[in-house]
Amino acid sequence: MQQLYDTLTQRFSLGEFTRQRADLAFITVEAVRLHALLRHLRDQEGFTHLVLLTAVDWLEDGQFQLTYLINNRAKCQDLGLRVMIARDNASMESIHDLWAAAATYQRELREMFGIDFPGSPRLMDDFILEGWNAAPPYRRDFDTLEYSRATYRERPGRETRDPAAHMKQQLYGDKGDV
Amino acid sequence: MFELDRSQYPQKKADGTLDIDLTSGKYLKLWQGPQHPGITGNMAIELTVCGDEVVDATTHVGYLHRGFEKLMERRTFMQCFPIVCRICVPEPDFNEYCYAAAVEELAGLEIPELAHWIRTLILEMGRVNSYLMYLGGQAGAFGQGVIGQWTTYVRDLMLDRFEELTGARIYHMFIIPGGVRDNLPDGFAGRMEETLREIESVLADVDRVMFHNAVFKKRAVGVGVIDTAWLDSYGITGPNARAAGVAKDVRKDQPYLVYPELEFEAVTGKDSDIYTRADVRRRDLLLSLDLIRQILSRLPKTGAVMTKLPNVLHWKIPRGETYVRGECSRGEYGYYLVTDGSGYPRRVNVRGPSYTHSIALFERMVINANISDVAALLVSLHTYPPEIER
Amino acid sequence: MKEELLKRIVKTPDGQEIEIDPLRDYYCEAGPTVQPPAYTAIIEKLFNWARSESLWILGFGTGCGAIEMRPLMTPRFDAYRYGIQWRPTPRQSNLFVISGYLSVKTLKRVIRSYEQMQGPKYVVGLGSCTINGGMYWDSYNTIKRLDDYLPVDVYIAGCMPRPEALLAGFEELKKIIRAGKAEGANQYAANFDWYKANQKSVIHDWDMPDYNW
Amino acid sequence: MSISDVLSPFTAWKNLFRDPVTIKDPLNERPGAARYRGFHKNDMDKCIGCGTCETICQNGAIDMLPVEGIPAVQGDSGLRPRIDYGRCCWCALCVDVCMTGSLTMSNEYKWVESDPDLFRFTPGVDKKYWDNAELGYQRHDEKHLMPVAREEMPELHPEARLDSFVEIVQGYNIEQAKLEADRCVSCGLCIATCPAHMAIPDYIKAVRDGDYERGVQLLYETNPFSQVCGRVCTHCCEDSCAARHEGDPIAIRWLKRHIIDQVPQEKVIELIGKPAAPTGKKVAIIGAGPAGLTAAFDLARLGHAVTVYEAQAAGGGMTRYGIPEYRLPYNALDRDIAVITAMGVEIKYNQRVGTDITMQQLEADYDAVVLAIGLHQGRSTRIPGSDHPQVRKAVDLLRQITAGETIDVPKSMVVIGGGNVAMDIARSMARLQLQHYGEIRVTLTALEDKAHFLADPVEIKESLEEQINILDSRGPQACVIDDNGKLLGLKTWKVLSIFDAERRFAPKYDPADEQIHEGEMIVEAIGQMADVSLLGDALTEKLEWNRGRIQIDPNGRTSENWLWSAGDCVKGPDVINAVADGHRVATSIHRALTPQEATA
Repeated sequence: MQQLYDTLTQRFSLGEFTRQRADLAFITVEAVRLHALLRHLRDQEGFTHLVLLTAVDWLEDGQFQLTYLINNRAKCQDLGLRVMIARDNASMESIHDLWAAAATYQRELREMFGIDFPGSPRLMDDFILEGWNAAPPYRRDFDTLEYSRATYRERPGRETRDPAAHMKQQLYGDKGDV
Repeated sequence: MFELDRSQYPQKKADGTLDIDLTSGKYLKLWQGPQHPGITGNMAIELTVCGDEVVDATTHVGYLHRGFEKLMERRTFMQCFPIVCRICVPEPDFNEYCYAAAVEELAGLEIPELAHWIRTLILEMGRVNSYLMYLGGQAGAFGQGVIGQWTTYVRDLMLDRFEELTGARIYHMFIIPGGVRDNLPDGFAGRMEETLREIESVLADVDRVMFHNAVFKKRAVGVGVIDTAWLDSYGITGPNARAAGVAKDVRKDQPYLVYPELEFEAVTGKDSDIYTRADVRRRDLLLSLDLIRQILSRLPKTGAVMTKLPNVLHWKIPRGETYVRGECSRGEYGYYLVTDGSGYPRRVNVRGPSYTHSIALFERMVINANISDVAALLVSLHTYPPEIER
Repeated sequence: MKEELLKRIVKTPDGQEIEIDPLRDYYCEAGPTVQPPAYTAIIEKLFNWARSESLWILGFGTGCGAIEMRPLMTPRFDAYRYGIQWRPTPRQSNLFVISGYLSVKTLKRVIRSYEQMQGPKYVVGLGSCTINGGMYWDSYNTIKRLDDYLPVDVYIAGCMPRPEALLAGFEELKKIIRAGKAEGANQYAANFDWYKANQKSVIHDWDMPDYNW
Repeated sequence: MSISDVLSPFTAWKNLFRDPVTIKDPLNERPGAARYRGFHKNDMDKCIGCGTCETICQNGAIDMLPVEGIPAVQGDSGLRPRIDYGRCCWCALCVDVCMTGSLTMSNEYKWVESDPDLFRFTPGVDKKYWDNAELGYQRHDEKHLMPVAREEMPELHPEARLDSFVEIVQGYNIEQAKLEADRCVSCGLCIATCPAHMAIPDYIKAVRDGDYERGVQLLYETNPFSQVCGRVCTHCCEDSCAARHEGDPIAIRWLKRHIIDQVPQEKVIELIGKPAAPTGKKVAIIGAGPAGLTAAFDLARLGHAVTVYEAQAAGGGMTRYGIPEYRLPYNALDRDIAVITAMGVEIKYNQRVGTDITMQQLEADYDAVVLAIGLHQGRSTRIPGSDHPQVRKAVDLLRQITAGETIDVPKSMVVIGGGNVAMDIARSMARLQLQHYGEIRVTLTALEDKAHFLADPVEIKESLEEQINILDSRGPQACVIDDNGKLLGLKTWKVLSIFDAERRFAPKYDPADEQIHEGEMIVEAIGQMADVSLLGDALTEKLEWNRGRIQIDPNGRTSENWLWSAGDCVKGPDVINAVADGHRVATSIHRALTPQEATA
């Protein structure tokens, strides 16, 4: 994989390289260079299979990480391309022209993370959710428990006690000045 | 089957969209699902038909969305383990394996040898179950209800084996990060052998009644052909790719667990139609039976099944990311796990093979198909909705 | 709301232009009504016996639990001998098995299917998810209490319940029906507004008539 | 396609002649498999209500609730898990994580109800038909979701430590401490058992997180003697630890020491912060032991002016003068005391109340007085010959060793007693013997048998390693003195029983089994009492007494409203109890000295 990285760096300006396993590595790429790099990898380096496309929300850094995982079956290699994009008004170039299946991933990212992929087919159609009116649910700042509590009633009558607090109350709680 | 070349129909407008005027009265919108016998699981296909020919199709998913990837972000690494199997009902074990393997890789855990063998055994047992379900469904899509009656029966025998091994029928929750929960019970191999024989005898019947059946051949041969050129573009994996003649099998390509030690060849076909896909799966099922026998005859009899874990209540995993894949009955199943040094996964992404098969590929394939073939086409891709929407 | 559900002008084949409001025109506006029992107790008992021995389940696998239906439909467990069978359409069914969690998107379809079933009709909730949210208790997309949205006759514990447990549940349902206590359809009719309000509080894009009969 | 494709399907007809595969009675014929994860069971005798099952449950299915008839006691919260089957997913993580193995699963799986609110139950309390099911899921003995063995504590080998008073226990390094802290499940059962109710799970979490400054703050909230307690606490908390049921308890004491070892003293003082503004009230404390200094620390932090009167030349009380240096180095103790004096506490050393200053004076000069004089007077066996000058009290000898006084080290000696003090003096003298004569000849006789020794098991183990000859079940009968008045040794009889039927102390001996243990010196280590002569006759007369101890109310106040008493002298010997007592009287004094708001 290191060899591949060395070859690629001669043609592309690449970021950090992380070797995870003998057959899996991750490379950080700038958003503007991604499309050309993917095309090169697909057409020249044999990475013909788009395994997945997904996002990671680094809320603290104000960034989304898009991960494009591609596979070279002949060489049994997996390469993950990491693209960091700004979290506000997140937008990224679509790759549905390279892999038709990518359109589905991009639809999902639009719906679940709120990342725009201009030009991607049927991007704005409902994919998984229906009538959703809150923040995109996979964003880190969307609290699913809070939303669930506010939206769906639960059965009443549940209560619990903390063992330490219960023992304090039962055994030695503040009895005041006797 | 159409007598004319229909591939140019419906025509496209200049902007690439289909030239379909719904108000013209020539077309009809038809929903297949979610409540429909001709659908796998709980999903829907929105068909636009002209006569009985499909001219446009949209797959609707999300009926089973529970937000696993979100829920896992607020569960500790051990707490995630019981929920992942719910992502796929007919073959839940792949979730358990991929998740456990990803966690172990990032946490730097080595699991005992015996656990590798038992994991492989479980995965192959799950594959058998999944294929048996499929065979029933594929035959059922053509109205052959009896195949489903037989295969569901033998699948249930396999569920009995699952139950005695794992303690549950459907959601086994057995492949735990760190190993597996237990060793094989006494006499398991013998009972498994009986089950395997029963399955083989039913498969022989299935071969005669389903695969050597004029009706089935008439309906399935030459229908729903997947072009090899589509494989990469649509991300096609598993039997769908192998039926097109490409020996894409993660068990061979990037062997995991104990597959390097087992003797087998990837099963392929060449015609890439419904019939070939069914046949590839049938032969892959026979292969799985053989693999189970190999595993049971070769696995270590004793030894630890779990490695020593840190206290799982405070288990933290250093920052990292990885992708772990396996070959499930439907294709490449994978988990992309990102950790950030805390006690919770930063992000988990589940790559189910149905994701590409039942949306991009299916919507492409079903154009110009006959309405009565839609169910069979969908089944022949062996898709399963919850792994699409998670 | 989907385009095809909006009010619009349509040209008929004979050239006439008519206005169509799909949500009003395609459905009957009347709500459900409470059906009184038969005049005499003995006939009602006979009816209930007949109802209890012909549980026809709607073939709608709403969640995981649906997978344990297949063994019941096939020779090993053979639920048909108990008078239980599966039907492909709501019109032919009187038992709706909610097989586990319900996402909001499915809940909408479930309500439609349920309302299309003929009374008297029954609902069985499978597993933890239908009781109190189950393992999806903190999910943003699944309801927690099925009885907020549909009248439920019987719950079966498990995740998921095995076929044997399902059979036990169906046997229990039969007892309830024979005792004349399976009044779900009437309960739904009597508290229709309450159910509707609950349903609408979670289904944000309500693009269907209130009663889908 | 061929003609065979038309005919072949007809082979299915053969099934007409086959036996049906249908299960005749699926409702009754199908028990769950032997490891089936069915409905829960809970063994009420084993369950300790630690709530770890609740913690691990990702479904929020488990509530911990009190159950009638199961009171909260030390080591058992009295709570029991109630499971909501509207949440459960039968993953059995609760069974796997259960600290006692009480929670299991039966192989039963049928439960149908019309009322969804009924699917909640407390296994083991609410009777269910599966309570007696034999089959079902149970955790493997070796399969734990957390390490069960304690991190080993590095200690000096017997050879390396025997000839000196260097501290034996080395303390964990950071990595070891993290591993040990990782084992804690944070149930908090220990808090109730700790007399000072220290925030144990929280400070263990601080070790896990490596946040030692937070750890120090947590320690000082409840205990200003972390150096001392981190070394010599009786650690009764560890007896309540949930981890002890299926493994070793967490080394709570060593973790406490680890925290305080990591933070320099100046930083500790900075972390605690400055005391409150002066209140103008004055408090005198008699005795600079753990109880007195804890009270002093608390009161000083509240802004009161505190003066401590100490008869000895250094502070610490029994922790300095009773505990040998190899268990508690003096510099550790000095660090604790320095933090306390940094809070503005004034300690007057070598000031013996009753001699140098009278109680009457204290009463007149101060707003409140605390009596925390400890137990410094050894009890005597009163056996024949025990008045011989070579028959010594353990506490006196230990004090002399600490004070650095020269001791006439005997070549052989006998210790009477089986408690920690007996071990301390035996081991201290053994060290001196080795230094003086190059060999150890110490015999220790105890009334109890080995299984019921009062001393800490570790003490016994280490004593044996240090070549102390420990004899159990020996009752002292007489000190053998020859005609010249020279002490020869101790005569003992075999003990048959110590207590009578009413559990009263009434030892029975077997005179036939008599032994004489050689010794030039006999040391009595059978208990201590308080020296209350300092009170003076008038005050002694005025105070109320209870079985030889000053009568106090639950807050430590005596019958005289200006006088409180705390620590060993009223509660018996134990450091952590003394600390707890110090807090109690400080709170009470503060309330008494602070003008009360109009009571609501």
